[in-house]
Amino acid sequence: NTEQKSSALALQKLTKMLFNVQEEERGKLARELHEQIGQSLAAIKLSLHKANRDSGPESDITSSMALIDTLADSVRQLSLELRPTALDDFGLQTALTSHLKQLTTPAGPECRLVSSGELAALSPQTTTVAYRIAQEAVDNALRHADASVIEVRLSTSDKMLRMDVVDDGSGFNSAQIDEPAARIDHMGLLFMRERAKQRGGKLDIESSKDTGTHITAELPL
Amino acid sequence: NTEQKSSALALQKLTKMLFNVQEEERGKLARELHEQIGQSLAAIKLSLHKANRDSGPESDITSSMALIDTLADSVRQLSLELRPTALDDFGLQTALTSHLKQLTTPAGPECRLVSSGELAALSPQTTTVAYRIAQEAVDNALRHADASVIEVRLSTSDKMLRMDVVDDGSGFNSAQIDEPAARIDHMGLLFMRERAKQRGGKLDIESSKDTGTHITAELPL
Amino acid sequence: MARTRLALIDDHQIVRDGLKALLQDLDHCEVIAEGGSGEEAIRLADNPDIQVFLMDIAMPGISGLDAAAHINKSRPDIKTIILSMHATGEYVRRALSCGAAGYMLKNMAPSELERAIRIVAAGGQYLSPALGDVM
Ligand SMILES: Nc1ncnc2c1ncn2[C@@H]1O[C@H](COP(=O)(O)OP(=O)(O)OP(=O)(O)O)[C@@H](O)[C@H]1O
Ligand SMILES: Nc1ncnc2c1ncn2[C@@H]1O[C@H](COP(=O)(O)OP(=O)(O)OP(=O)(O)O)[C@@H](O)[C@H]1O
Ligand SMILES: [K+]
Ligand SMILES: [Mg+2]
Ligand SMILES: [Mg+2]
Ligand SMILES: [Mg+2]
Repeated sequence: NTEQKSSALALQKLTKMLFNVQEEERGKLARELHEQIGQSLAAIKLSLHKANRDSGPESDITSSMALIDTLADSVRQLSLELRPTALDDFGLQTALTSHLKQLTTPAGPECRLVSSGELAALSPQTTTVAYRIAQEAVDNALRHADASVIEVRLSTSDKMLRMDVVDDGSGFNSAQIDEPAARIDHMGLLFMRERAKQRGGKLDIESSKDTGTHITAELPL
Repeated sequence: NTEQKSSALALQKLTKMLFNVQEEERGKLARELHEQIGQSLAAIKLSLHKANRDSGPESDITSSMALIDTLADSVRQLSLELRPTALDDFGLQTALTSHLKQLTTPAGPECRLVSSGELAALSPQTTTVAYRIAQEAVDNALRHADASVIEVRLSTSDKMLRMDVVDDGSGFNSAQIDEPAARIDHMGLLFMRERAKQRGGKLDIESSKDTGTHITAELPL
Repeated sequence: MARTRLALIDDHQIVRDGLKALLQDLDHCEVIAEGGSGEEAIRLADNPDIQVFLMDIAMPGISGLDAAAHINKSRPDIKTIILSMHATGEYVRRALSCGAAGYMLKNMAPSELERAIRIVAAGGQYLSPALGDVM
């Protein structure tokens, strides 16, 4: 039947997008490692050569150390963007709290996390899926909504994690999401929904000009 | 109909695998950056501190430089594994040649590339897809075939790139490939075929105990 | 004055070597043992001569934090300084709740290392000034 056919087609598109995203990500990272980090190391080495030749004036060594600090910062940032180690070490709440803190700037909207009571323990799968959904939803709100507040809310019941990502921004027509035709450069919402589905959960999107956007994910613990 | 249903199911599984692979890859890299590279930088800094304190004896600076060289090597290796820049800068043949050269060890099988005549220009998409297919096929031959030679053959006709990956190893029952049930930890062949399909090409696998494995990919230029 | 006797735990040999080289120059302390895992740290804690552990967090197997908690119970007299790549409050809090007496970043200056060892050996607590804004 046509519904199955079109869902197979949508999935076909999705896997294609996933391959492309993966390839792009790998390429970007490979360049960054090779060029950014590689170049920095070369620069550090040069300044040490100089220190060595001039039988080690302190200033050259000191400037090499400053270069190393800068490089270490960008390596840390790169690592964080890929996958925060806090996610494995301390779980969803901690990882989201630091992520939101990092995104809050004086000029931009306030990004905050609100947890209702003590959360039940989450599986590693749900931890990852929830983090990725929140990350994309908040990224969207920051980029598209012109909001003044972006709030992520977490609560758990007996068997489910519920996560809401709410902004008070400009909203959008969420009916478009299910039209894969127009979605070559807009994969965030699609991936979000697919991740929730594959974890055996679901994702709802409500959006309007007056109230902003409200995304609700429900995932088994 | 059932065929569509099962193909939708297989695709569903595939996207799940892709999400998992992506997440694992990100996690591994994030840790590697944070731990390996971060630690090395910390160590370099320590040794420079020492050089500075002792008003820079040459040996400390020299050993810092040696540490930087080692680190630069592992950054380069990491970048290469993600996506060889040669692929964008010099194309499929060059990237495959270095890849195969790197894989050839005195103890292992010989890995080599054979091109029939001048190759037509390849699109970036086909370059990537062909590289990934060859990479996986050669990896399989190295890991599973116990072969003495692994050969990648390239040729182009009017509109197509043809790539063969041939080994003289132990072969396997390639009929199993289409059974997604048993394929949780074995995704290579599945991804290979999916990549070819999504590029509008196709992939054939022939394998037997007597002749080893022969994989043929045909992709539009 | 008697020297403070240290054990150095980090899964990266190069970090250990770097630290050892620095510590060699300090008069008030000496490294008398080293190891590359939380398990080794716990085993080393049987050594009655050890007074202070310099302990990495991320190691294969038992983490430095768990090892610190373990040692804090079995040998409350031993002081542990956590050496970390993480300048985030959560890690610091966790370290303190595991009974660590000190927390410092791996890119610290040697003078900091010197102070930290002095302070915890005298029974005090040391948190790297670089952490000021995360706590
Ligand atoms: N919180 C939001 N507020 C306002 N508009 C939004 C919000 N979230 C999504 N949108 C709209 O929906 C579109 C689709 O979002 P989606 O995340 O799928 O793609 P994208 O953000 O444009 O690109 P990508 O996520 O692939 O980088 C956006 O381009 C934007 O117009
Ligand atoms: N060239 C080959 N020679 C012998 N056996 C092979 C060869 N290629 C594949 N196989 C067999 O087919 C199986 C499936 O291969 P596939 O690449 O899909 O998975 P894998 O290599 O086991 O795992 P993965 O690729 O996900 O790391 C292998 O486990 C192996 O038994
Ligand atoms: K000493
Ligand atoms: Mg988006
Ligand atoms: Mg394989
Ligand atoms: Mg470590």
